[in-house]
Amino acid sequence: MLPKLPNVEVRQLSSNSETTTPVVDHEREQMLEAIKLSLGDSLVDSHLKSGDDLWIRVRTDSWLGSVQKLRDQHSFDYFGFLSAIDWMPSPYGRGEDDPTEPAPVRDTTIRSGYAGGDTRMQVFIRLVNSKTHLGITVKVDVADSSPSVESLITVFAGANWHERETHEMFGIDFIGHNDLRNMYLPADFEGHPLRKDFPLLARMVKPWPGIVDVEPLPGGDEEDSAQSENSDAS
Amino acid sequence: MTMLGDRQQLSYIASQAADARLNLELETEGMTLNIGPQHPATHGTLRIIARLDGEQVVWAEPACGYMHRGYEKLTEVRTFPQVTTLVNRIDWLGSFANEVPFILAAEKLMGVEAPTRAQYIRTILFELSRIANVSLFLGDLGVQLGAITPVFLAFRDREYVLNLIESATGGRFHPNFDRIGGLKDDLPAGWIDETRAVMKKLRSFCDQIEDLLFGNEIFQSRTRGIGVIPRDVALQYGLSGANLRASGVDWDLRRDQTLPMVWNKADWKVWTHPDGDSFARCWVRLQETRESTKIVDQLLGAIPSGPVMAKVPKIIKVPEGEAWVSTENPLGEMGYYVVSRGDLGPFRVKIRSASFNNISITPWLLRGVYVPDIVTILASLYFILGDIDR
Amino acid sequence: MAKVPGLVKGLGVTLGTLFKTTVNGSNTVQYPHEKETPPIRSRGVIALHQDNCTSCMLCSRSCPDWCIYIEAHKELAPPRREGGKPRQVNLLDRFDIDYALCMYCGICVEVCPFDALFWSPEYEYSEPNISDLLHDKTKLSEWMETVPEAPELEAGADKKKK
Amino acid sequence: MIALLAEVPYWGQSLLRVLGGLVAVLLPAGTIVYVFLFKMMSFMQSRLGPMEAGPYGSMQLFAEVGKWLQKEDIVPDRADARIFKMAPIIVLVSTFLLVVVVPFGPEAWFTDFETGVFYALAVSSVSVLGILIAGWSSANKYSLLGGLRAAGQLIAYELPMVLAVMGVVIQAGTMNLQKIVVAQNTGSMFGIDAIGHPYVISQFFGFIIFMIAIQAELTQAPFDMPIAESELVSGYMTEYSGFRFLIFFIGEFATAGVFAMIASVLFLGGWGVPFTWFGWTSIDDVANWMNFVGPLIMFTKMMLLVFIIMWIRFSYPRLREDQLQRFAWKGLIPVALINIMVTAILKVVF
Repeated sequence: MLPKLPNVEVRQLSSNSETTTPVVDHEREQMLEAIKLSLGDSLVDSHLKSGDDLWIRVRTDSWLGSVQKLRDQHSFDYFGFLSAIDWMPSPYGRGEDDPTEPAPVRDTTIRSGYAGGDTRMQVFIRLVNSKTHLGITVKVDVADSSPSVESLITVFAGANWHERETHEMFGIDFIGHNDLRNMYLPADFEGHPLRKDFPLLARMVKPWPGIVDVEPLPGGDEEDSAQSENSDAS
Repeated sequence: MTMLGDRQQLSYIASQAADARLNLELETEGMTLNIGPQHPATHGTLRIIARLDGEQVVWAEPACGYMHRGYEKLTEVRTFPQVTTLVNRIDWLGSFANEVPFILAAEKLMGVEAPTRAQYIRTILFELSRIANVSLFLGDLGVQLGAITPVFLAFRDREYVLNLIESATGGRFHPNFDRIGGLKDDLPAGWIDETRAVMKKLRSFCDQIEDLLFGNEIFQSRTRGIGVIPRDVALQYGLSGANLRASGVDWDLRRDQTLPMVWNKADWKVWTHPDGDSFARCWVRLQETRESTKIVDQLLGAIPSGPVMAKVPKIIKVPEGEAWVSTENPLGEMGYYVVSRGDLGPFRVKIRSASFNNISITPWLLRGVYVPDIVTILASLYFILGDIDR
Repeated sequence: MAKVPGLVKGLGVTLGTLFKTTVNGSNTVQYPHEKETPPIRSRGVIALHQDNCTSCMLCSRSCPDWCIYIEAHKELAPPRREGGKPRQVNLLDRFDIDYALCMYCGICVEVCPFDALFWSPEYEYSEPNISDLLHDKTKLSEWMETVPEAPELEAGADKKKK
Repeated sequence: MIALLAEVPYWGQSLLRVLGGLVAVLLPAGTIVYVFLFKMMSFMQSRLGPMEAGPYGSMQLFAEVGKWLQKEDIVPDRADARIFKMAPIIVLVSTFLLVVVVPFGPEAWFTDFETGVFYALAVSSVSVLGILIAGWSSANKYSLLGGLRAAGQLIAYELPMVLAVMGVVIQAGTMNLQKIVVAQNTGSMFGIDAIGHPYVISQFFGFIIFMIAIQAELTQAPFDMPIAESELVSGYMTEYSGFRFLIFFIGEFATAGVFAMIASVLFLGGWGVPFTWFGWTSIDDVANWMNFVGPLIMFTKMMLLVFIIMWIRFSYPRLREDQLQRFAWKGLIPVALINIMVTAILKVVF
């Protein structure tokens, strides 16, 4: 019994696949058209990667309604996950700075991903149509000042724990969810660990062993040692 | 459909109300039973707080987080090759299967595809880790229900599979064998024949477990009709894997998704069960293990020759983009939402682990069952603590 | 199949295993008295071949757990050829692997460009004290004796790259 | 034994009886633990079991006892200390009380009690008391649940046990265990007296019910809900450690041995072999050496029955508490009642 695959032309990827032939993804395109039609104003932006995936972004105030429509009208009835993303690059890098030197200044300009975004943080969910097995990633902006968005627990009961986790990790409020207790951390924990400006202590308490380099000759180093060139990890 | 969300939402209030009701109507006092975090039934450190009326659960809620290791944060300070060794440890019983979706997501972003031989070996190892994982489940199921022998049989036969994984990858539990663009190494000589022999043993193990447990009338009476999850609830909570298929949803990501893996080269069957109860979940897993041995057997004979590694640069920088790849892991749908910024490491990795969703249904499911059924239901939902807490 | 009740079948399985164990022996190994040989590729402990190490720091920098500590200094060595300029070499002062932190991922062994690190399948080096798990370069070099040859590859494999 | 010890003064007799009782309880218990719990279970699970202490681990039990005796005797803060400490002893005492009426040979018995069956069934429920107070006094919710389960279960299975024994009593026409043994070994079936008349054949349903009931009385799987390690950690034993746990542990297996002895007396002909083999016709003809061989025969029969009990224990999952009750009240008791009826009718007819 050979598996039935969705009607998508398989992307031909080779190891150096600069010349990928663009495939037409009729199913997802139709899906996107239908979603555009039914969501109307609520849909802010969308991004379609042929043969791969579909991203849409909806307006914050119509978050709950849009997801409800996606479930009821487009039969995205399977709840994959809900999470958030902080688009601000971490000011700490990978924690590999030399503690004896002044901390390097890193570019922390916020740059959003697929389907755009206007705020630092975005909440996104993954929904799948259980019949066609096509999925969609729905994003929504959350305001920087008071990050909050409507809760989805009335649409997908499974969102409960995901929203609790997201609340704990990003400090995003879910309006209508009255049980946003911490799942992992102690109740009196301060800070939101998955925000990029939350330092990872494990990488702060000791210096990176890779900082040290081979000690040069006492008389000065005339020739650059070829070996220490390999310090590529930044 | 009723507002299940509301029902679960109000669980705490309901428990209070239930107390009041008990006190008023029956003049009895409820009892709060704390199961875990250290308890024989919670294979890991899951804590369940249950409110009991006699032996009946009025309200129960799992409290997790005793094993939260913050992998999503840790991935942000690691380079792409360093992540695989971390994600190995999410579902520690089927660890190879954890690597695959992450590597596939990274490959997708880079536009690289592993050579066919690597795809075959990946798929075989993936299925082996499923067998290793689920065979332990089948044994553990016995322990949860009071039968002590199955777990030893499971440990006995899982050892063969772990030996195979170790001799191929070098790691018994944490293979770290996947690389972006292929595999670390090829298989050692003689491995294929060994695997065939082991698959035979595993099939007879499945028969033994079926005779010892599944056919047992006591086992059936303990599991049939216990913890029924209807189809629409299963979808709402995002259950996956055998839990979803046991509720009658014919959905297997191995079959219903195009990935550079070779499951479609083998002839196998996706088992579903209409009942949605504990027995169905266990039974689907048993059948899955059998199918996995079949897949492995078929793929072993079809491994093409060639390299196992595509051409990738030595220092891997993944182009900017977002990718979501999920695979049908032993526990269910395991996926990674990888966001890259063209850096050495991922910008953000959302780990969608199966057990987190699977176990989030328990407050809904545990209402009104008996204390022994808590154990049955948890065992049949099958979670790995590392997979819940990540 | 429906003829034999499951209760009886279950008894048959345990009794069968009882006989099998009596006749064929058990599947367990009486550990301190007999030992299983781990597969060649087993990642047991990392061995250091000091002569090959150029203290390039690659392993230390690619370690996800930051558990490799290297210190080295440069020295002038006599030239290779007669009359040449004296060479600059890196001399290893310290090469420690903290096995209390190590995740046994093998990235260091892989990135090593000079074949100085190897996996050995030895596994019996547990210590009552956690600080004793920090193996220094002498101890790491001792493991070199236990490093096996790489295994033959399965039919159809490309010839080995490295 | 009375005849053998006639010359010994009373205090000496008493001492010997106590020693005999200890041997009769502890020796089977130790053997059962080693042979079945350590070795048979391990072999059924493809492993060897303890191998280090003594040849083939035969001294393991002594090592374990030594370990337990060394452990601190912990009493939880909020436990009812005096009762908590008493509970295991009550459980073990009930075993000793039980062994008193078991005949081991034509003259090797502790007491030749005319209503032995009645007495045995009565004292077997004393252990319930111990278990219940252990569960209650531990001040632990798991223990409480375990104790309550145990009480419910032991009471529920007391009844089928009594009813199953009724059939034997009707058939033998006596409540004296010694006379039941003699009746089985001197009887004949359909005129053939080669194997005597062990009641396991004529009282087959009674035997099955009795075995199921003692499986439940002993809280062995599939009836081990009071202990239920995957649900209740260890039920009523959760808070016990050291030698108090040891007493529970010994009590469990000693009771298994004694119950198996009673079952072999009631259904398998006890210490005897069919008397016709040696041309005996009544208890008075039985040769004196039977007082020494009898216990061995008894022991063999006991081991056979314990093997079945343990075999089932190692193979089956656990029932749920409500299923167990349903099984007792709706399954076993009606069958046992019918069994009694049929036995009584047949007894009257023939």
